[in-house]
Amino acid sequence: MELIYLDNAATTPLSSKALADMTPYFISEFGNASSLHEKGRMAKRAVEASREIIANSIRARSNEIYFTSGGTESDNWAIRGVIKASKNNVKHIITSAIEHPAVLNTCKELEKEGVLVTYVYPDKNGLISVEDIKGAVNSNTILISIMFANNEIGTIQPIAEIGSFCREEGILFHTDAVQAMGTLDIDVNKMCIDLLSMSAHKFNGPKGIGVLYIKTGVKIDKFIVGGEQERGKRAGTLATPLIIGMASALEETLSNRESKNANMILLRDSFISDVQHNIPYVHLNGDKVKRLPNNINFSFEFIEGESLLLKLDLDGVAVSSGSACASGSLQSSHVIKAIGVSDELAHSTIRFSLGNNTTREQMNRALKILIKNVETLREMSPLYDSKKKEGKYV
Amino acid sequence: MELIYLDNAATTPLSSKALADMTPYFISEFGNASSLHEKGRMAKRAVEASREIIANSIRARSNEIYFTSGGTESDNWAIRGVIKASKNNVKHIITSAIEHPAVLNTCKELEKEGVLVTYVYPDKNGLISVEDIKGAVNSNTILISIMFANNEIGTIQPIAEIGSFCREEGILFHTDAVQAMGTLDIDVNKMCIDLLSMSAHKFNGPKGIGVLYIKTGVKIDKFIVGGEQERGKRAGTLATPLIIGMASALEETLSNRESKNANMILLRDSFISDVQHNIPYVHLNGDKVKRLPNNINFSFEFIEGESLLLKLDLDGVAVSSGSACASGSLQSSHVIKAIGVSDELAHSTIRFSLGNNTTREQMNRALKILIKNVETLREMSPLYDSKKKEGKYV
Amino acid sequence: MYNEKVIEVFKNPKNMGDLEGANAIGTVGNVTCGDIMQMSLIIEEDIIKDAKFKTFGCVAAIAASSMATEMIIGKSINEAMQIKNSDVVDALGGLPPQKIHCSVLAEESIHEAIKNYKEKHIK
Amino acid sequence: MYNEKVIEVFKNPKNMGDLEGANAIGTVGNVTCGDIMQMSLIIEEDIIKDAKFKTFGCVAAIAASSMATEMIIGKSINEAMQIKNSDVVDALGGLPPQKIHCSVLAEESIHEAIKNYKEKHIK
Ligand SMILES: Cc1ncc(COP(=O)(O)O)c(C=O)c1O
Ligand SMILES: Cc1ncc(COP(=O)(O)O)c(C=O)c1O
Repeated sequence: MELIYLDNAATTPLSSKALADMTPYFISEFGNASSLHEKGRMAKRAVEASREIIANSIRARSNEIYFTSGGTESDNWAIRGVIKASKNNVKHIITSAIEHPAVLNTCKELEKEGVLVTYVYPDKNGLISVEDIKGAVNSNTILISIMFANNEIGTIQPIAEIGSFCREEGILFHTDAVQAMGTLDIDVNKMCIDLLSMSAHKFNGPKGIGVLYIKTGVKIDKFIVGGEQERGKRAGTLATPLIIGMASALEETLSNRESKNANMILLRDSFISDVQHNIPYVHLNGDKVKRLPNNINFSFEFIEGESLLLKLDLDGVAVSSGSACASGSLQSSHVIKAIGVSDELAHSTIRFSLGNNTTREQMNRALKILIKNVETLREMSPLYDSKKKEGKYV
Repeated sequence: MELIYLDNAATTPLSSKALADMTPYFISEFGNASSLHEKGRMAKRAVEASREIIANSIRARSNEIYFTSGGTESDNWAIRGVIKASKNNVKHIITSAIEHPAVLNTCKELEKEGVLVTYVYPDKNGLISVEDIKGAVNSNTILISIMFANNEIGTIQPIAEIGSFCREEGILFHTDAVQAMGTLDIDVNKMCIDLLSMSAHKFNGPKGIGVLYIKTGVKIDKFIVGGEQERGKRAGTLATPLIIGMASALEETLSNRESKNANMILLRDSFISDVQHNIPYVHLNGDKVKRLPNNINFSFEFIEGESLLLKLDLDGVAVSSGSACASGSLQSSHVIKAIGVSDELAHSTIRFSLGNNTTREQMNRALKILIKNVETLREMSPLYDSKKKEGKYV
Repeated sequence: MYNEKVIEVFKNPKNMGDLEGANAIGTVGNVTCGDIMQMSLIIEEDIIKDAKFKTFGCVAAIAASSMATEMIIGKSINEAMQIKNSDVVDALGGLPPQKIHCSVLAEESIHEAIKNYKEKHIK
Repeated sequence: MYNEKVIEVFKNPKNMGDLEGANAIGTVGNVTCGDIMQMSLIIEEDIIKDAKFKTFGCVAAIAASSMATEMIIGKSINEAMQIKNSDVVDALGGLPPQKIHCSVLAEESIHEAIKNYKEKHIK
């Protein structure tokens, strides 16, 4: 039975072109990009070519691109680095309640160290209002960090508006674009973005490599110190093959972005309406329109998400409940709770995230498997029982 | 002309077995190890099997192994994490003057933040004396960080003695074993090591992955925060293929460690004596006996190291001057200066670092090429000129 | 995270559903935590003749419910009262630390059902 | 870090060595910084007829020395005095920022040699 992988927001398979591009750099062109000899210079040239591809993809300059170990490090560095570099006595950050834990937990750590943080809440569709951000600003606000698009419910935020507000106010603006890279159009200049995080494995690049874009002139402290790599800003031997794989995958993804997006949106929207027509007591989470092309997120009443996830998995459909990162914890998703979903429903949430190669046939099969398993688990659920006794479900 | 690569202390080619072991995890078994579905659990199992191999190699337990992005991050985390976790008012670290910049620059950052640091100096062979460390301890000493073996001059430190002293005193002991892993025998229990850094690309593993060993019970703060990966201690999606490659390379390297070491020591020592017999005005840096099997480090009077490096490179021999990390800076090596070499000679230093597959034939060719280029550059040097006029050189 | 035994039990849970003629019902847990377990028993002369469960909950909760019913059928209520959550965990070959509380729910639902029985029958 | 032009000049430096009959010698730099540059010239009627260098230094220092000798041969000493370090950098197609000082040494060594000549000959 062929696996239907609908967990592309958690991670994606490496592009085979990217792997082919990386492969020579593992064994034959393995030099350290900091080495002065030809083996090293070869690696360096490949790194710089990759840096340029990545810079172009967000209309940045090459020397504004810093390689990190992934989205999490980029988020940690962006926020901690800006706060540490600031000379203010009182330091205030504005972020949202639905950020990835990489942002939220960095903010929470900083709160322990005396930094003030405002967590702006989204509306019921997961949208952050620019007015709410404006309302939270005070004279100590140094940094605003709002994700480009949410990893759980796919809601896309008004980044350009937040950016231009920040620029006017002279406040630094960081956006976690880990989920947006590859599908959404990003222009750091037009959108007035000062810092941007990305992670290669979310767009068919390798795991273990990411980027922090830092606009020229932004004052930010180092996070990982040591050697002089990355113009003295991020130490550690460069992972040349991963960098090359990241650029290669990004280039490939962007090459036919529009048509891939159109296809995913089509599949996404028909799956959503199919679920709504075939399964009672379901709730779509996130905004219908301002939504990542590949994101579908439903709460299924009377069912606990993890059980549904495992049932689907046993039938060959890979999905996620909450976010993969939060898995292993007992708490229901902070994102789902922040958009006002009840505790009960929050536990009943499943994310389906499409990939570039997801087909209609796969989505149709996934739908059938979903319907069957929702039914099975509801039969098992004492909550569904009481609902039936109330005579509300026919 | 086949390249003679004698810069294995900077980085090594990936083992082809490791690449073969990694490959399936890029495209087919690409799951996120945090995902609950089978694709994720598959990745998780592979990660845990790798963790066990790595743990065994230093006689640690699996749950004491934390994956990082490399040696630099491990060093940063170890030192910063222990300092941050300490409740002491005054915090004191003891380290050596010849640590890698990943350790030294972390200590320098911490000094700015009010932490006290003592930098113990080595003797002229690069050996740190346990007595000196004992002498530097005071009631506020929280952490002692001494590298297992030096990356530039190869000197191996008395780790077991320092460890047992630390254990007696109740001081935490960190060792940067980045250069030692793969060649030296490491037993974290016998040697009383609390924290140990490694980096895969130094032992024919992939770049972009490392480990911090943290002994059970050691109080250490998180460094990169976010999701719940690595038992909540190090956030970020695990780079499964890199982890597998790291374990595979380590296993391979350790499988016939003794015989490979014996071979490297033979080649090392005959190269050293050949150089000393064939080239006047040379100085071996580092200890003759307590030395990494693969390290050779010479200062060549009257010649600047970078020029010699490039000359050798043009003739197909890849070496390093100072450390690759320091390259791009004008300063001569802090290690060479710390062992009391004059500024002039410090600029004249070249490191030859052998690999598992280095052959005698390669070393012989390298010697010839070295002799020729030392001669050429000396002819170019006004310093050599004056020496000749003084009639000291025949 | 789960071992194969747990997955197996989850995949093919035993004794799931409503129990016709049940004379002892215990329901524990709450929706906020995401787990509700309902245990229905038929007890005759202090012996548990049959048991069925219904559970809203995670994989561990469902597996623990199923395992618990299997462990108590045929036992006296006194014996059933002796069953600890750790016995359920052991029977499942272990549970992840953060899922141990599911086995506690299984223990509690048995206690709750037996209490319910005693309240009704042993006065 | 170095461009191909720099590497090429370093590989085959022009005018390296001692200059028989030199009547102008300038030496600049110091061993602490790791660069010493010695410029020897034959000056006739204020024209630089020949020039040779000797350098203890990095790739950039050697390439800059070689390039500088090529740039001054045939020039008057006044013209040679006009040559800026940036001209040497340009002729080399650029140098890494931290190596610019090597081109400064080249400029200085020319100035030093001409000064030496003037001291001896133009009194
Ligand atoms: C929005 C967002 N930010 C950050 C991250 C962290 O990225 P990584 O796991 O590559 O560190 C993720 C994915 O896990 C994400 O979805
Ligand atoms: C002794 C030592 N420590 C730390 C490092 C840093 O390792 P990495 O470059 O993998 O971060 C290196 C190598 O560069 C090293 O030789």
